Amino acid sequence: MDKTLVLGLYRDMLEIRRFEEVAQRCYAEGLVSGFLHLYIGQEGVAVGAISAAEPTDYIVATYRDHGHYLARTHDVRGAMAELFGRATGCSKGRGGSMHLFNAAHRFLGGHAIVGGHVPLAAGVAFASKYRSEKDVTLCFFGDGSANMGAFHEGLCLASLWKLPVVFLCENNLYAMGTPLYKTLAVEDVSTRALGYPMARETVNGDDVLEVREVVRLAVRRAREESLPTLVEAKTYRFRGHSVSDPAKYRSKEELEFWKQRDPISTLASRILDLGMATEAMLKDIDAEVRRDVEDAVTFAKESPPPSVDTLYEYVYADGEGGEG
Amino acid sequence: MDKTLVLGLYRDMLEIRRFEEVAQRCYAEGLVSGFLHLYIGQEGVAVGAISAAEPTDYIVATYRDHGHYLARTHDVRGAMAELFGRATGCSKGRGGSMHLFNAAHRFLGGHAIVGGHVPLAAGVAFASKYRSEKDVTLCFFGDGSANMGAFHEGLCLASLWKLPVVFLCENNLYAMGTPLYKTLAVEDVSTRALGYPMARETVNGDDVLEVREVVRLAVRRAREESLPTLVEAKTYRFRGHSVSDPAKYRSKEELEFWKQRDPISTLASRILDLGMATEAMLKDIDAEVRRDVEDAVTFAKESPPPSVDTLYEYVYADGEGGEG
Amino acid sequence: MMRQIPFRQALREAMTEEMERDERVFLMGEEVGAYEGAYKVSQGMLERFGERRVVDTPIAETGFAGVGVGAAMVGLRPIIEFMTFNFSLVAFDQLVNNAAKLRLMSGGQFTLPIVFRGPGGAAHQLGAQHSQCTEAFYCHVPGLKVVMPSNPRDAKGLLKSAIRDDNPVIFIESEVLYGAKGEVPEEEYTTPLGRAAIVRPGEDLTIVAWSKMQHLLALALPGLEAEGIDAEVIDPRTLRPLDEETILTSVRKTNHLLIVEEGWPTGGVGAQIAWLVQAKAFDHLDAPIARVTSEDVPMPYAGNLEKAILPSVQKVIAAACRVLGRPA
Amino acid sequence: MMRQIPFRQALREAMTEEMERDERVFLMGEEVGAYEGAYKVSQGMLERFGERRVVDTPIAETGFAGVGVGAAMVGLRPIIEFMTFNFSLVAFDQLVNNAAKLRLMSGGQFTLPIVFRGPGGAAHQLGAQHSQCTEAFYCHVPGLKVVMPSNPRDAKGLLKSAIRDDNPVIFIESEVLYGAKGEVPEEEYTTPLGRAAIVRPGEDLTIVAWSKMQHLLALALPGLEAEGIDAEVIDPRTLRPLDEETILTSVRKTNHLLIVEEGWPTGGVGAQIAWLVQAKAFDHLDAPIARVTSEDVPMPYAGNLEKAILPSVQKVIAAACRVLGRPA
Ligand SMILES: Cc1ncc(C[n+]2csc(CCOP(=O)(O)OP(=O)(O)O)c2C)c(N)n1
Ligand SMILES: Cc1ncc(C[n+]2csc(CCOP(=O)(O)OP(=O)(O)O)c2C)c(N)n1
Ligand SMILES: [Mg+2]
Ligand SMILES: [Mg+2]
Repeated sequence: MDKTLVLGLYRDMLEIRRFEEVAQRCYAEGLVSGFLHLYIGQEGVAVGAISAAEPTDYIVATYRDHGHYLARTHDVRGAMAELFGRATGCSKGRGGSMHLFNAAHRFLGGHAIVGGHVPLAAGVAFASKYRSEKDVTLCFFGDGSANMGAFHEGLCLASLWKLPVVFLCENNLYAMGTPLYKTLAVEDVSTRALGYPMARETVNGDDVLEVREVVRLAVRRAREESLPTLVEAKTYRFRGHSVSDPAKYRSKEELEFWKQRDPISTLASRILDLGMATEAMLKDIDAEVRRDVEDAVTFAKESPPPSVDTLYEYVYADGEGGEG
Repeated sequence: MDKTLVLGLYRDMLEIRRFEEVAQRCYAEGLVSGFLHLYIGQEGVAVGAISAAEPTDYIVATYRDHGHYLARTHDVRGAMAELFGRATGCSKGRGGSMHLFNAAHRFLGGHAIVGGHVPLAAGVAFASKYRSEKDVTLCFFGDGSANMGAFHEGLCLASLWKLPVVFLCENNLYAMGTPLYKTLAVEDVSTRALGYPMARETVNGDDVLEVREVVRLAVRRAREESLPTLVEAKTYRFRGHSVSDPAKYRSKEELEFWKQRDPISTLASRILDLGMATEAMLKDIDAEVRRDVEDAVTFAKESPPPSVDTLYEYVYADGEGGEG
Repeated sequence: MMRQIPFRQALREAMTEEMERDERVFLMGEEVGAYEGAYKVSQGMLERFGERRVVDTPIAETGFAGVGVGAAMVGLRPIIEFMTFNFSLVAFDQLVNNAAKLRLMSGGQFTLPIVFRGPGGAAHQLGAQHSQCTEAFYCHVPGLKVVMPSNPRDAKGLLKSAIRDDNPVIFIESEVLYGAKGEVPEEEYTTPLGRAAIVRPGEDLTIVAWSKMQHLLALALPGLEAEGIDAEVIDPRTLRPLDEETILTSVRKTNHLLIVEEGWPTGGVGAQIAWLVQAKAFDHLDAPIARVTSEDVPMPYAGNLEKAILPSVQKVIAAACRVLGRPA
Repeated sequence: MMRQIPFRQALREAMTEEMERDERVFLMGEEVGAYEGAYKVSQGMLERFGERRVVDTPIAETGFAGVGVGAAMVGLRPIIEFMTFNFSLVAFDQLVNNAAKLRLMSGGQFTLPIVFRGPGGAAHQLGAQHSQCTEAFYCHVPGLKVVMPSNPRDAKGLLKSAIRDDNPVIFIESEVLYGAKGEVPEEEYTTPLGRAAIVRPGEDLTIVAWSKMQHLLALALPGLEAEGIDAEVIDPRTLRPLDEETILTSVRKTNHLLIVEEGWPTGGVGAQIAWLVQAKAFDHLDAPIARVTSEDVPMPYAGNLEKAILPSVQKVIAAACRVLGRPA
């Protein structure tokens, strides 16, 4: 295993973890509002998957998008300022936590209608194929999307038209308060792929390296054969659905079981076991990302909110009223 | 094989065939308007399937619904009058060809949004289960529904909730002018069942007895085990999508190939081979159904159109304006 | 003194009473059971009625809205909860093409006694896809009824009527009102659909507002009084069918009309009310009908923008003064 | 004399010219390719541009509408055809929550240059699920533009502008107009969005109507003249953004307004226009604004009912007389 690579993945996951912890703190302090869906526990998926793609490949995510955004952009300031609703946010304060966007990094959001972004992601892949460009689209969604019509139609078209897209289902066993077995007649979301048909993979989402490897193959299938894949990553969110959800529907034991699989601490042990780094070095990484996140908070705090005079901006490309 | 049964199935298919031929004639004469989707060539499916269900089982169909309506109700007059838009029509002239309804016979329409009636049918089955009634719901749809979100969601819920419903896909190889291979990445629509999962069957839709047998088992699975089945019947429509479609997208050879499989003439030969009836007897049956259909035309012609004073009727259950 | 209970409890009582009264009534939606409702409206109902009648669904609005329509066609009386009405848009076809039309298409052979309920409108900084008013969409559709209560008492009485109604009823609540308390009688009662309430009688100006906007008006009243404006406040409660008479009678008295709605201005419900009033009380209008609505933009996340976009006390008072030709 | 071509050919020319002009433009929808369009609008286009740019889709409106939105986000300029706009309702969420909002939600980082087009409204006895006007739904939504041409010349010029426009445009045609011929210049031209056309100047009464209803007005004009009514006929052509000035200027002259629309009355586009005009030209109105719409019911199949439900020459003349206070 490549040491720099592994330490890089470790750092990226930690960046997300610290960002989320601080975001929650800021929410408690009333600095962040709206819905706040934390990614804590699932870092292995976004980091592993996005590290397997080229920086020019497209990313489409759900409202639980901080992890994916940071893994792709490392724009800690832009993300935090967006949560604060500031003009300096990555969506200029218009999107908020659920709608992070970054055109330069080909990060296409942040979407809050379950399943609604799946056809959109197929469309991005369609465009790449249309232009004979070799870019691949990574589309992330939760297990809760598997019953949505938009999910079905998106996968049908991707399979039919052989689109270069990787559908990545983050199966964290719950859709809000509902355990998966109550909403899915099959155990693996990836079973859905059989009907389209589409290549499928199931992977341990808490092992960032395994995710990276599986997604690497799916990305290659997309790029070289222009074929879609449905990848299911089994993972778990350590916090509630959103910060306002106490998650009473889960047992302590269950939570503990999964915390043993914490993608970050398990990778840390492996790094130490393999002697890739010392405790001290890992502490330094932690200190560094903490600094970045606190710096982002300061940046966000000092940033101005959007000017109310810009209320009608970004509604129509041709400005207010949108004359054609 | 039971002779009365077989001759009955033959008669039912012929009733549909003659009805459709006359409906087309009436359309040409300007007596019928709107869209007119003929069922000619597919009679084996509706007749076989509906004969396998109890008269108290529910039927939900698409806009191509004459065959299913007649197979269930034999209400030739009500159907013809509906095509004529008369007050004596089975939907009081409000529905037309695409929206035949008959509450007494538990015929729940005639629906014109592709896939839109699939969740509805699941709901009818849900109601039966809710009331611990043993009725089964038969839901017919075309191959074109297989990519629709509503189809997916309806099948997901039926599978998850173990609803007593039989989903019957009439795969006539075309959705309007589009051959199936251009819209479906799999050869059999029933492949979709793998992802839910759901029991599936593929049957020769031009063999009324085979359809009857397969659907009988699916109906039993629904009634006794409260489990859904996706049945795919391979068939072919001899006419265009609607009477205004010349169907230029199909070759003479292809059409001829399928006409050799005409569910009615093939059954006729079998009946004669098995000595179940003589040519003369079959002629009598034909004469009889022709009489019924012509009588229905006379009935429709002599029936009054809906009164314009009733314009606001049937919009709200509590009458015009619908005060609660 | 009459008991005060929160809006969500009033809704819960309505559903509970109707489910006890009628075996055909059931509640279905995302998180309505084990989780007791995303906004705790159905708290305790699963325990009381069991999984058969309080049905948790997957995220599949088209699917379970359609299931509700089918179940209603054969005689059940479903209450379908949308976690929020933003999500009803993925089931739009089921509501507009099935629920609203099946009775007509079948020549009256089928009735559709079904209620689609859940919160609508903006809450606090939920962003563009979660902050929409959908009442204008549904009010446009013949075959549907649309109800939007503003207080617990009406919420309970109207929901009971909606459940007993033989038509599809779109019943839109509000996230930010679920905790609002109000007087609700102990004894059973229903509130008829299609009847407006005169919240406050007045002489100078008729103000029509529904749901959350009634609470905004309550906050604006002191300011209006300070301006010496004696407003007659009307809550239509049911937007379709609309109680035209109550509104027209009021306007014939005050000769001035202001409509306050949370939704988008273009083609909002207020436009329809304005059209109606000018058509039927033209000669009684001393000034143009005014509307306070949200700005004509998708809702951004930033708090200051959201605040500036939504109707406010200041906007209401300014509009009232404008209608009455007074300097504000 | 200028050449006369049918509506469908004008649309075809617009798409063909724009596709030749801009490689990023493509056409996608059900039956648009091999079948050459359910209504033959795209005849010959597959042959000309190939399967890459004229894309036949399965029946999956949410899917291909979403594909269009995604492709537009990354710089293509899709033309998404709905076989009819009735079917856009199954893709409603893609249009309302994605196409209309992504620009705002991303703080202007993405533009959505996409056209959704197809026929809307009633044809001949197609029944309730196939006979709807959807313009009121889409006009309500900020982020969308809505265009409804009434003749081949405008259809071509407006569609070319819509394709070049950087915003999502809902472009609603009419099945019954596809065969209607009209003058269309040989040389290239575009018609700007957001500008109304004064179809006929007049002094007594302003009549606003779009799409098919302009043809109804043409039939009604002799009758109106017989009544001695000199009508000024306006075709907004774009319903959102609406060319308010042209309508207001006309009403300030005629002091009377009649709006003729095919859709349902409650919350129709005409209600919005009426609200606007009474708000901005109140003192110029000598009589209540009148509207002729279809009846407030789902469309039944029977021909006599359909006829009675839709706007008619008689209804237009009667309404015009009513507005002008003349016995009809
Ligand atoms: C169409 C739609 N229905 C309902 C919701 C409300 N909602 C937001 S997130 C969520 C749960 C989604 O769970 P899952 O897909 O597993 O993603 P996770 O939150 O676990 O990451 C629900 C029901 C929504 N946003 N969109
Ligand atoms: C949602 C939707 N999209 C498009 C249409 C237009 N349309 C009506 S029938 C049809 C083809 C359906 O083919 P299939 O499902 O195979 O049924 P068949 O006509 O072959 O019986 C289409 C595209 C529709 N009615 N509904
Ligand atoms: Mg989940
Ligand atoms: Mg077919």
